[in-house]
Amino acid sequence: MLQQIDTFVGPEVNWFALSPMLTLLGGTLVLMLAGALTPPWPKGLYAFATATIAGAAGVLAMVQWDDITDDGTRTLVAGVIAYDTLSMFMTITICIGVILVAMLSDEYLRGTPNDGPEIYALYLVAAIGGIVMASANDLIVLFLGLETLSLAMYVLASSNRRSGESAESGIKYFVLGGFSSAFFLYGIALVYGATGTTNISEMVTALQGGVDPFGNESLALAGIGLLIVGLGFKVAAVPFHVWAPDVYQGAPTPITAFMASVGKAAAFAAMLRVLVIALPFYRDDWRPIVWVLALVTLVVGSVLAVVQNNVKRMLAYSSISHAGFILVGVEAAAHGAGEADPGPGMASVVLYLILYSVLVIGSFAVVTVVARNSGGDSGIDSFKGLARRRPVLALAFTVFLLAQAGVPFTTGFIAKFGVIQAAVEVDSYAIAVVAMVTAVIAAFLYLRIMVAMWTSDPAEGAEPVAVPFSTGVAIAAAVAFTIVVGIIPGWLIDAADQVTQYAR
Amino acid sequence: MLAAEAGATGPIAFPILTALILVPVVGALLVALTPKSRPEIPKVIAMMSTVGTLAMSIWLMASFETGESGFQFVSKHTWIEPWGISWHLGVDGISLFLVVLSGVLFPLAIAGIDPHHDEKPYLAWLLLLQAGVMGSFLSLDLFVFFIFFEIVLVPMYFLIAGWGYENRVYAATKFFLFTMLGSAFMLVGLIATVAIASRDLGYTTFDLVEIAEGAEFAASTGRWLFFAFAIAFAVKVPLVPVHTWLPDAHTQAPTAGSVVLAGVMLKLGTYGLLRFGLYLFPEASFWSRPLWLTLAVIGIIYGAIAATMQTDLKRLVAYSSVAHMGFIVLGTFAFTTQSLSGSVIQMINHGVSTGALFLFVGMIYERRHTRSIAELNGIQKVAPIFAAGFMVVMLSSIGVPGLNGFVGEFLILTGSFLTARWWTVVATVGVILAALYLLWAYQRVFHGEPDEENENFPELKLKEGLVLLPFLGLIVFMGVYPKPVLDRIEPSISALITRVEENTDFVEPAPTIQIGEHDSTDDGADMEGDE
Amino acid sequence: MADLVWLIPAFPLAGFLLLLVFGRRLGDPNAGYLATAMVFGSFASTVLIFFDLLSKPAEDRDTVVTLFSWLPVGTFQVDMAFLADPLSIAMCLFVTGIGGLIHLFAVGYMHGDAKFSKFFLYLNLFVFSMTLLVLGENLLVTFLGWEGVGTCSYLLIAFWHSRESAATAGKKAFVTNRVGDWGVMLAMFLAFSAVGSLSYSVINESAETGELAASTASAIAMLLLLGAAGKSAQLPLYIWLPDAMEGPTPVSALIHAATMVTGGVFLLTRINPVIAASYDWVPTTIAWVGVITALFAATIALAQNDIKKVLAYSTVSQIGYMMLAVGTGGYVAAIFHMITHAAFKALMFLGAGSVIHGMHEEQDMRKMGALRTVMPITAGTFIVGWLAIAGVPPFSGFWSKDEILLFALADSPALYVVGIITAILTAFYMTRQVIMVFFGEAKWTSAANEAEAPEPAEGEEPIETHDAHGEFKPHESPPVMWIPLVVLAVLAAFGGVLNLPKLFGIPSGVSYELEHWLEPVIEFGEADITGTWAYDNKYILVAIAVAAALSGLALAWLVYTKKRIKPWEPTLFANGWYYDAAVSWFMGTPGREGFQVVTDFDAKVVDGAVNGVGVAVKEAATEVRKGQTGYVRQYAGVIGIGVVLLLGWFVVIRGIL
Amino acid sequence: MSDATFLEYVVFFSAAIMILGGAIGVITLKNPVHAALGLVLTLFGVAVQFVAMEAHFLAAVQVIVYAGAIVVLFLFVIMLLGVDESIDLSIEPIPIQRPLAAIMGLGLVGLLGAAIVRAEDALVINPGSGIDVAGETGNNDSNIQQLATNLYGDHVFAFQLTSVLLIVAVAGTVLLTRKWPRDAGSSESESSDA
Amino acid sequence: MIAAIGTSSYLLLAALLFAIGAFGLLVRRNPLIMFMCIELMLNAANLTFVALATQLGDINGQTAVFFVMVVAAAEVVVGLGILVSILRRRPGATADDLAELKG
Repeated sequence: MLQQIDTFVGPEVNWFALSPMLTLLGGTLVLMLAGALTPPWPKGLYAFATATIAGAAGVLAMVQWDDITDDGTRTLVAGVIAYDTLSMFMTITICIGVILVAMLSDEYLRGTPNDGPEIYALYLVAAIGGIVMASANDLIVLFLGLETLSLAMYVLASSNRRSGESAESGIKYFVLGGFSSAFFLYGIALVYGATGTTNISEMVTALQGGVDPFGNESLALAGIGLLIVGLGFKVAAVPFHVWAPDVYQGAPTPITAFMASVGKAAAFAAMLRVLVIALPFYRDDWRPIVWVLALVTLVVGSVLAVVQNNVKRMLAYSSISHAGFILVGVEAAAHGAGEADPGPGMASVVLYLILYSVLVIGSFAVVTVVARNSGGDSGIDSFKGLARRRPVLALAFTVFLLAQAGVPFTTGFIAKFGVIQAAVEVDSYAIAVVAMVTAVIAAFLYLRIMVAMWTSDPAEGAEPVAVPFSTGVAIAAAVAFTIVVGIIPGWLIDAADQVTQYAR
Repeated sequence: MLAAEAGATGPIAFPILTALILVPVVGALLVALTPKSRPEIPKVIAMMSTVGTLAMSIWLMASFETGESGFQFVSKHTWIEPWGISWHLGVDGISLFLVVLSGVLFPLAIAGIDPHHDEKPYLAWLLLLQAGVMGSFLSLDLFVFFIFFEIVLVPMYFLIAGWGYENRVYAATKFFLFTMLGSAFMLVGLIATVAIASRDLGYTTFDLVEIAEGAEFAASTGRWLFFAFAIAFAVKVPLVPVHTWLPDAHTQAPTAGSVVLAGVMLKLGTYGLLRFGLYLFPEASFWSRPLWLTLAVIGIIYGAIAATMQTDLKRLVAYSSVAHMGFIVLGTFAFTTQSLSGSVIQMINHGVSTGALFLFVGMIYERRHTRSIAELNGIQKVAPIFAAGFMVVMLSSIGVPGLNGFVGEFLILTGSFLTARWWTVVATVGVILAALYLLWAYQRVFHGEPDEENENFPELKLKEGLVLLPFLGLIVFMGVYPKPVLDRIEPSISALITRVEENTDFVEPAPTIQIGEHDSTDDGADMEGDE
Repeated sequence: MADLVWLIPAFPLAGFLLLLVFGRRLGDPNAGYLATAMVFGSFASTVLIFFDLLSKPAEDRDTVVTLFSWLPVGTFQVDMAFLADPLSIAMCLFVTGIGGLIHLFAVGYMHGDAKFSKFFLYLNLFVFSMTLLVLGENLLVTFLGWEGVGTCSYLLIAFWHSRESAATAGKKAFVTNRVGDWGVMLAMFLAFSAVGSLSYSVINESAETGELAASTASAIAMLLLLGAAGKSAQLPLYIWLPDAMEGPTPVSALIHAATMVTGGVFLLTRINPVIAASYDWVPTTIAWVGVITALFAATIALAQNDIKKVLAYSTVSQIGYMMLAVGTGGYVAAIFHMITHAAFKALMFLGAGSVIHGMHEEQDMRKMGALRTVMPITAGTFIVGWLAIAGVPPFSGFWSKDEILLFALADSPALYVVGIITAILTAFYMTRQVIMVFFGEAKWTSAANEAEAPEPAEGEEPIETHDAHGEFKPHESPPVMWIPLVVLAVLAAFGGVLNLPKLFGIPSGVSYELEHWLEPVIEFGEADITGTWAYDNKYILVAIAVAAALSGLALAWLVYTKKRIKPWEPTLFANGWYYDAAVSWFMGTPGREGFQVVTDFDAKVVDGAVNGVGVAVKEAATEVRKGQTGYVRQYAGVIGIGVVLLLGWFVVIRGIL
Repeated sequence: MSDATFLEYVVFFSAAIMILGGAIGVITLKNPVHAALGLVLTLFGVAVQFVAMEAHFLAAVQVIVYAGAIVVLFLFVIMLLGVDESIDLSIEPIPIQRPLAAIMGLGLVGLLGAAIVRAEDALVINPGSGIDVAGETGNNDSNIQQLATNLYGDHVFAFQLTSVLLIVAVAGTVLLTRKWPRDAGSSESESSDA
Repeated sequence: MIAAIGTSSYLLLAALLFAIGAFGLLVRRNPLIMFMCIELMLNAANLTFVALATQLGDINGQTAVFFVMVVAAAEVVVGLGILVSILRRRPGATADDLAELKG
């Protein structure tokens, strides 16, 4: 396999297929250079540019979606990138996330020294990392994508230098993130040792029939364990969730929204890649673990959320319990992993991801506005009487909360329904029931916030909340999406159902 | 078989059932969009929309095919194609009058009760609530039913929490979580039903009729699924011991909320038991009937006893609902034409009587700002007409023949006596207790000499009287001439029983001796006036 | 003609509706006259139908008139239908007739009452319901009337509802009756489950043809007996009737003496074939319930001082006689006594009303006396009633009571003995009453002072009703009140002719009229006592009966007029054997506590569990969140433990296997 | 031949001692500077092992990047911030932390060890295999060439991705070290480009 | 005849190093040293990679190590950046001092 340098030819690169990532990369560079060379742009332009770039990438992804549905899936650049519906679906999800987050960051950053292109550049580059995670067909590439995303997140989390909380969240996120990615890396190493490759396609062929080349699986098993640790950390699955509440609370709110949407989406996509796509032959080994993780995540997330008094922290815990729901979907996907008919598991997961991302960004957008109005305090008291001060905003938040609680006619219900359906289809009733019950517990939390908004009077001296334009647009868009898709979800479900034709 | 008839009826030109759901929604949106500057408009819109709904439901009843057991006015459109979910609506004798009842109660509740503050959202929520209940009664698709069954929680939650009394937040939250917990199991069961049915059918569908006709559930499976559904309905009914959300919700809810809650929403439970218990899982329902009968009887006695000792008038009425709903469940699981028809008609009657009772209690609260029985006395002396109205409603609730309450109770008990003799014997004791707690409360509130707080108790106002008139009219009419209602209910009921008989070894008992046949002929139309 | 039977209830119903709408406008006294007119209208139509039936041959003297189908569900078909047959028409005759008279009386009695029109509203509603009860073609229509009269009695007892005692009495009456209704309803369920219908024709026919199993028949009969005990104030459910005297006196006369309370007896007569078809112990039970009640109530009546209470207990006692008759198969005797009793008891109640009226709402007999001087008509008529109830020939009571005792003896001597004792007591306490009220020296002059300062309990009563002279003096009532008295007195005196026995050469043409009339209805159930020793020796019985009556009279005369013997009025009797007290205590103390326990259970245990879950979750959460210390190193530790657990699973559990 | 194996042993164990000793030093030495030096020791040990496994290029990079850049960076920061005051390791403020750490450490060793030992029979090194391509081609740069080919061949995408990673580093440090109220120098960013 | 050094020896060595690194992260309070511990863990991973690469005769493992080094570099840069930005404000802060966010 060794050839002379002069005769060396690199792998052919399908630039079109990589265009979403390239667009984002280009955007990043433009913003970086702009930051370095040009005088500050008029207000809002950075955000607008970011949104445009992300939008362009998303559109390209949609174009490629058709391309894929027409001439099938394939792998790119020496088989390290999967060019399939799953990656495109996640690309679109991530791009939507970036657009919305960019819109609500604009006002938030206004007036701070951070009101430059760097934050947006980091959004875009993090998005690249996420997309790479979602479409990686090689564990090393996946690891690099994960690091790209994580590093960007570390920085973003600690980007608000005026607040000690932001810094603290940054350092915590960094230390624990590094810790967990070390496990992840070691896991890759062990799996590599067991299968002789880091490439998912080769791995699967190597593991055909569940026997690894050395007739001894213990390395592979240990590796899988460590991989799950790394992934579990990224998706904030109990007991690897410990960082999430603190980081979510401490980080600047738009960043939190970014983590909860793009970060989670990418992480779960990676989880699907690694577990469902790469290791179907070990599914009987890792499925029970996912089951347990889902269980404890659901319970701990929802129960702990009940007793919080800071809305950001509440939403952090609730996002943990949502992660539990998605894990239920992963568990369902595990049953059919590698089969000709993999079942609705994966579809339900990606569906949940896109719906939840919009939801959570909307929620945090409201929190941004309200907290900003009350001097950065996102305690539940600052939401008291919001309905009196800004009825429409309160209504929007109510929609998001109800959706998170899984009330019909919202995307939240569709998402939960899909996951539960997937779980029931494969007869894992127990976890489905637990999920629904914990959803009820979590509902109490959303009710608490609603009560604060609707039935209690505003604290004296609370002036009407000012809703910045771009943020308002973002919220409106999120509400519209939540309700419209909640009522006519068919098309999206159809799309999600196609991700099971993944490339590897 | 039902499906065939549904097909025979076929979708009609004007999708009236969809309209029944959409009109309130549109109304709610319009109400929400009215400018603050015009505070009088919302109520007008609300009235227009509810009255329109009422008119449609009346028309529905009028053009309903009597003697037809299948679903009518069926409209079916694909909704969420990948999941096999379709917008499938239809009415039969069981749901028809519940729809009409929902149509009747809301305009009265809106016209009769003034929310005191924030009228706009209040009306919007009420209208959404109406859409929700309509949807639940009309839907023939498991998914559609579930979403409506679930969505009604939201408006009701906000009505209680926003316009309720001192403990409203606690009550609203309790109500929301309790019911949601119930439907959590139901959702899983529902999806499981579809999943298992799809293995028989070969395709995934949430269509109630197709599943009921096409799918065969193994006994054990069916029972599990049935219980998953039944938990949700038991909470909604509510059956002892999962009833404790009801007194709080009823007591704390604003009057309109209580009226709707008692009048319509509790029926979602009993209706669900009929539609998704007996119809969907006949075997399981029949197999588990001792449990339900026992719970029902416990509910009747227990609710009555608890009602007797309440010190809060509204709470008393709430507990009386527990008892009355117990009768309905008893009739449902006795599986005889009489008992089931009785249950259905009792749903209507309970809605009317208890709704009216809550209206009265609300008016008392408006006047005296207390619901405590101890603080009320001698009202009959100062407000005789008010008292008389209350008396009539109370007698109907006690179940005095000639008023509507009796019809349902008597049919239920008569029918249940055939198949559930000893349960019925105990249940009949509830009739005594009903008289006990209601008369005792009436005596304490209305009899005696009024003290100085009560001696200026205002007499019934004309507006209030006009709101109550329909209730009283229904109470008398349904008590004296329930035939038109029964005639429409019965075919669907017999079809239901036939279905149970087909799927179990149950055979509806016939009287041991048959002597002489009956001629209910020569209806002297002129003579009806004399009744 | 007979198919106009619906007119009978139609009149009072019309009256009810008219008064409902125009009552207040008509006011006092026109509303009263309207109501009275309506009742007499219905009486007139009854008479017409009566003669129509009379004109027909005995066997087809029954007409069913179906108005409309009431509760048609599958095999369960109940029509709103009336049955015009000898029994129902006979009942209707005296219900409407005597009812009308009482209405008339009430016009005067209620004069000046604030709620005059409402009173007649209720009265008309009552008559309507009563006619339904009587005319019902099936158990359910009867039950409709049955509950209707119950409700009206509730409304009328509590008519002066601002008086606490009245309100309580009303509630008590309703609830106690409900206990009986429980029996009636179960009887209906049983009947339906047995014969698939509630119509008397079907039920009775099945009983006559023997298709109705004796066990079922007995069950139905006993359950109906429970209902009858409630409605007709028999043991153990009589307790409501004495309290019912809280109502206006015309109500006591109409409902709680003449008509409603006889409903139970009527019902049992109506289904006499079922009783006949049931086991022997069933009628025996009925008889004993009746006779014991009769004796029991008579003893209590001995010691009452309230003029109305005495009459109330005597009513209970007399109805006991009727039950005795029913139990011994003397249905004719029962109806006969029902009619005569209706006459003389209504008479006496109205007389009492007149007295109370004249005494300005004074009911305590100890404050009366020598009233014959001031209210002669009342006194005269009352005395007729007294002789009738005491069973002095030739007054009506004598004949009917004698008939009953005859059947009693034919059935068992024990019953007869108790019956005779009761007869003596009856004569005794009635005489006592007459003496206390109308003879002896006038104690009311002293009672004047009380009347000047009326008790607050009667505060809302108009003290001066129609004449406004200052100083207190009992006075005779106006004609509108005494005319009915006279008419009733006539009936009470000569009612006996309805059913004269073949005795003392009474021409057989006029004897046993009522029995012949009722023949078609009760022939199956009626016991055939011809040939029994009692039947052959009627004379002896007559003699005994007369002796009993006279001895009772004499004894009372000695005690209360001549004062030869100290009055013997033990508190045990005065307090009604403490039966009522015991029941009330039980309801009030252990019963109520039991209810309270259940309610607390609901609040504490059931609801407590629900809230407990919530609390538990919060507690757990607060505990767990302590683990979230904020120390990044500890977080790392948690993750590390997670890693170890995962590796443990994969390497050890999965790997080693 | 046996000398060769003996030499292997010497190399392996001495390097192992360096690695572990350094590591122990990192986690025990109070003074961060000393800890950093311990880290250097470990890194060198690893480099030695790389050489022993004929990953020459990696060994070089290990020394240059790690020992050269990264550790220097650490020391630089230590100097910059003057966090050289030492923390007393004998006291542990968080109660169960040490036991926790012990459980985890031993657990890791035990379980990973178990996994490796169970895989051992499949993992006996067989001289001649491995990547000693020098023997095959006589080209001494073979390892580098091989690596390069692989890097720019199969892994070219990953290679490009590392540039994105570095962009993150740049952007991040720019952001983190921008002057807020009063803030000097974005020294880290420069060094990261190194 | 002594068996040559098996790959497993290298792996065990790496595992040990990895464990030490992890242990260190838990016991050290100085954030800088915690970073160093992470570096130790990454090196353990590298060692494993190379060992296995040699074992498998597959160059990919070594390439992976190359990437890991880049990642490590970037990580340290960012991490130190964050750390500097904190310690500027709070000199001498230990990991335990940064615990405002909890619960």
